[in-house]
Amino acid sequence: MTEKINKKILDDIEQLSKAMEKNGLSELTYSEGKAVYTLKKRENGVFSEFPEIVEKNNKEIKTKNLLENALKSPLVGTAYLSPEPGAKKFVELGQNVKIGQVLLIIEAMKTMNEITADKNGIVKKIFVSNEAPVEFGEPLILIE
Amino acid sequence: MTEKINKKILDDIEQLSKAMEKNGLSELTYSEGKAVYTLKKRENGVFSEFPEIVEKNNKEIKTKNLLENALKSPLVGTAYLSPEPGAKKFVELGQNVKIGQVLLIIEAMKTMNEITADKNGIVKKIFVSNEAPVEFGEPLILIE
Amino acid sequence: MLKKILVANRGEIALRILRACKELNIKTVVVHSTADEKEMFVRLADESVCIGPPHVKSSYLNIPSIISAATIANADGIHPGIGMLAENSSFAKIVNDHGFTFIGPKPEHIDKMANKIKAKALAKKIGLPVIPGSEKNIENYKDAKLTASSIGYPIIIKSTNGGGGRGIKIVEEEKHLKSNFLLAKKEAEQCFGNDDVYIEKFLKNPRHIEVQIMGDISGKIIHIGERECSIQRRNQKIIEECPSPKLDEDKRQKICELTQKAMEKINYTNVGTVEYLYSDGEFFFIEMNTRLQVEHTITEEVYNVDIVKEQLNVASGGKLSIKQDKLHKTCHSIECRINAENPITLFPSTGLVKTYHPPGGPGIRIDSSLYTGCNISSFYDGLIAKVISTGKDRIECIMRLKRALNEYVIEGVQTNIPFLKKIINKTEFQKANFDVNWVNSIKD
Amino acid sequence: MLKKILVANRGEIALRILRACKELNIKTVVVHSTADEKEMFVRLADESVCIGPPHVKSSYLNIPSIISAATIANADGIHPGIGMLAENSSFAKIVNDHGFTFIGPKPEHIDKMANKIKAKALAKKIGLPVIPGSEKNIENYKDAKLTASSIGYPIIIKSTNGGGGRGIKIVEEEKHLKSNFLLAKKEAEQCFGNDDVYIEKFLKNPRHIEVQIMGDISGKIIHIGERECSIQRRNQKIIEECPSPKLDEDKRQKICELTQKAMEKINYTNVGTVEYLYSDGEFFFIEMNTRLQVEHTITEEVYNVDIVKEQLNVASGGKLSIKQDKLHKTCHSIECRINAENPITLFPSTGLVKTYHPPGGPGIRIDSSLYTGCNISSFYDGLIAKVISTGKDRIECIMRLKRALNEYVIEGVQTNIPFLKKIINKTEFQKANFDVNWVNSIKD
Repeated sequence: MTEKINKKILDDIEQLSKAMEKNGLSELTYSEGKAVYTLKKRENGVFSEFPEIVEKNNKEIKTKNLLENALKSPLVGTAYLSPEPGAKKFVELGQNVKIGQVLLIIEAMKTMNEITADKNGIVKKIFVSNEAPVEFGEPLILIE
Repeated sequence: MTEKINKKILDDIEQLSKAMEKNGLSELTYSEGKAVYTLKKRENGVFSEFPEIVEKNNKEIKTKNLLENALKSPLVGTAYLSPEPGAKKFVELGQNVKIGQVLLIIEAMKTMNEITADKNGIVKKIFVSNEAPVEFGEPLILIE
Repeated sequence: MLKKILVANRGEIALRILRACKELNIKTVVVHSTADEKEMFVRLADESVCIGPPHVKSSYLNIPSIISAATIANADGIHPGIGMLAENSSFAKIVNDHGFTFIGPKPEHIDKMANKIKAKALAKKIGLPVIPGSEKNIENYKDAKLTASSIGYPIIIKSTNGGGGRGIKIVEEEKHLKSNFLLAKKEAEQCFGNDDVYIEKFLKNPRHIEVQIMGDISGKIIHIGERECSIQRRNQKIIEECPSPKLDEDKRQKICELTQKAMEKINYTNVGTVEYLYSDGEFFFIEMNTRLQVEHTITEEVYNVDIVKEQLNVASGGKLSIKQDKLHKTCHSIECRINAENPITLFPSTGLVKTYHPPGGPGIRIDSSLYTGCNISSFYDGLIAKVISTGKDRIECIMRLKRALNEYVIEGVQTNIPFLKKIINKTEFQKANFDVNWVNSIKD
Repeated sequence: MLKKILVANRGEIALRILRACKELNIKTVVVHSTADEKEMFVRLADESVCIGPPHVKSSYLNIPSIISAATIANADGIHPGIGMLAENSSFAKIVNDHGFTFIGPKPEHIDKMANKIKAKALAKKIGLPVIPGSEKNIENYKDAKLTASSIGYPIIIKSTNGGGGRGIKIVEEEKHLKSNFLLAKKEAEQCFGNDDVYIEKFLKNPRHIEVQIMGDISGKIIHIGERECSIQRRNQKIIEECPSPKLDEDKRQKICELTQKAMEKINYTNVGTVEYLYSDGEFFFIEMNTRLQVEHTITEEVYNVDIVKEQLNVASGGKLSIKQDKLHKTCHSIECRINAENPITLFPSTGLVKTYHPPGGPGIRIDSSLYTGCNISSFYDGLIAKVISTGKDRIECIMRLKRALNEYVIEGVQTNIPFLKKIINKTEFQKANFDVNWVNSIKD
């Protein structure tokens, strides 16, 4: 046995495993060139029929699919996309933004908190709608 | 197998095993070139620390190891290896027996039930001792 | 007190008995079939003896094997549980004859109550109200006609040796009597190997109310209130409650005391339940169960007693530790029976329980032998759990039951939980406006 | 009645509150940290809001986040649970100021009882017996000496702002006073950032007895009996019982009524517990907990009340639904706290719960947020389950507790169950012959 279990192989396993999760697979075989992977997941059953759980799982998947590098909400509150009702939105899809530029406001305990861009780029996606409640860690805006 | 199970291989196994844990896999096969790894994780948890269970498991293993083709007890009761106290045993280890020959008696509800050989052969093992309680399905005698 | 008892049963009721024994420092032995070796009751017993293959005839109903197991395990008593051999008077007799204590009533009481006509005659003799009827087998149509007109229509024709709702014919008018009478005899013959039938007044929409009885060998008898079990599906009780939401204190007191006095007359011992139909303010004796009942739990909650421990006490020769004048209702309790079944077709659902998570919190008692990873076998009864909800009043009890059923997680097999939830959400249930036929009449 | 409440807590107590809400048809919102998103209380709530990262400071103690969550979820009340923000009077005030109902006592009562010297002075004023002591901070050794000789040795020096047994010095004789006094001040400074200390008479082997109080906004106050919590390990209660096995009816009645009258004087509302040390037949006020307590469960069992539902009722402005003269002890109840910890070293044990199987059967209530596959995080308290055993008397209660602890299966993390079993098997426990120091003195 000469090959080394390197980081790439472990990463492959992790990625395949995530793909299984995403697609609800219990078993997966993958081969490419000389490499062959076979993965099996435990028949889990923990609360899968629980209505609440199903909901959470959907949410989880949703959250995961929403690209990891979106700007996340640093606090709980109500999101406002414009400075005041009827006014122009802070940013629009496709718009160029710069670090520090205000993207939206989150109101918490009657205080307006400005959420600013953490990098330069183009607004690729806005995940929240105006006046929507947001949780801690919820994706707000994707800038690329 | 000519290669020596060297430290590297053990390390590989450990790494793959950790990857399984991390990704919640119950089984993993990985091969590349000549090397083939197949790992399976024990179905975890269910009452393994329960004292009663450990006991049952031991019993189970014992029963399984006791060769499958031993003559099993057809009823619950007390085993007697001789026709009456102090008398000669019905059969001894190494003895030749014929179909229908009495091997022992099992007393149930004050009735003596003769247990007879189901095949011709040599008594290879006697699993029960005199006056011992026997359960249904418990191995009694091995004839080969 | 008994020192070591054998439990000749399985599932949740075996577990219930083991729990009582552990709380009394009585050692326990269970017998089990090869299919049950990993069951919870086997795991929690001090000792276990495998007595046969899965079929009950070869294991749980196999009297010689059970007696042998008790002998080799050195038990001094045998508890028959519920079902299986619990109402088999020969078994009770054999147990006693072999020097073990049968934890239940005397064989003669079991025997007398097993035959419906004998039981009814005895009930009448000891002062219990019975349904007007033939009091003996009806041999021919002529007698049937005479009996029917003397008690008045509608009438019901029943198999003397039957049960479970089979072989039953309801006749509304004389013109349908002949055909039904002949059919009933034929069905009785087919179902029970005996064409004996009898006739009774038919009660249209009665409720099912039963009285819990306990007696010791000194002749002391107490009642522990009543239960209502009108929520039945295809003649099977599925929801029971204590006290009955229908009875007032006066009616309750009257039927309980009447039953208690009747049992004194026959010197009844250990536990028993006298079952009545209740219609238009009147009670009519149906039968007596000479054993512990599935729904004993709700009486335990409401009256703050442990019926199984008391059973062990009186079987050991002890005097009743419960005094009639110390027994008071402290709350309201409802039991739901969880069955492993398709909630629509009612077909049994068997297999591996992948996830098991029972509800908890205040007022919730769970009697179940399930655990994550256990197997539900097709060989046995589908009753896998009992949810017992107790509250200060009926409303709290129902609300609690609702939240408990919502918390219950059983994955891998189907259960009747959705059906139970449907029932308790109905206005009729909440207003206690039901009878024994109500569940079968629910359309949606 | 409140329509939708936010539970600002986690674990078993959040679950307890959710259950009460479900039984009252109150909608529920929970807030949780990112570490808790798969917790049972999140699964069973109607809605959940993630409010921050795992550390309590950034999530469960983050007042603006909790208020925001209540706002976006449209809740009308906030229940603080136990611990976390439950005894933070500013939180209570902020909740009220933002137009939500704080489900607990008035902020001023929380505030008054938070400071030990203020609380003691108030207790004395409203007629509660207090331990003889300095009644104010002791600034220097001279005052310490005077105070100590006036109340008599042994004495105890305590940090005014402290808790949890830290910074406490016991002095048997005057010659050890100076060194201990200086040390106590130094430790108080280190532990609590403030060197205020005070002096009290030291009670050698007292028992811990506490009285449960409830009040509504009309000024009506009731007591719901007492609990004994003398079984403590390193100042943490681990086993509590109701009623106290030590008190006779007369003593019980007296302390309960005294407490009830005292609370009337200050117009106390919602729930509270007044804690006493009990020594040589006398009670001495220690402190008042202005919130629900972990061990409220045993009072619920014995008096057949639902304290959390009653809390919701009075917080909604309702009158107490429980009447003092309708409250009677119906049984005996003991609670064991199950902690995830190494039973010897008491270090927290965290990780995946591989198998979880709670005990069931008669008289057993389990309040726990565990389930098979859940994770025990190192960020939070180690209390993972409460086993509440109820029996007709103390003996039945203990035997039942024993069998329940034997049935309990928690695999994957270590728990104190072996230690709890050891305690309840001791003669001293069974004979109720213990005090607050007994557990720490057990050698084997």
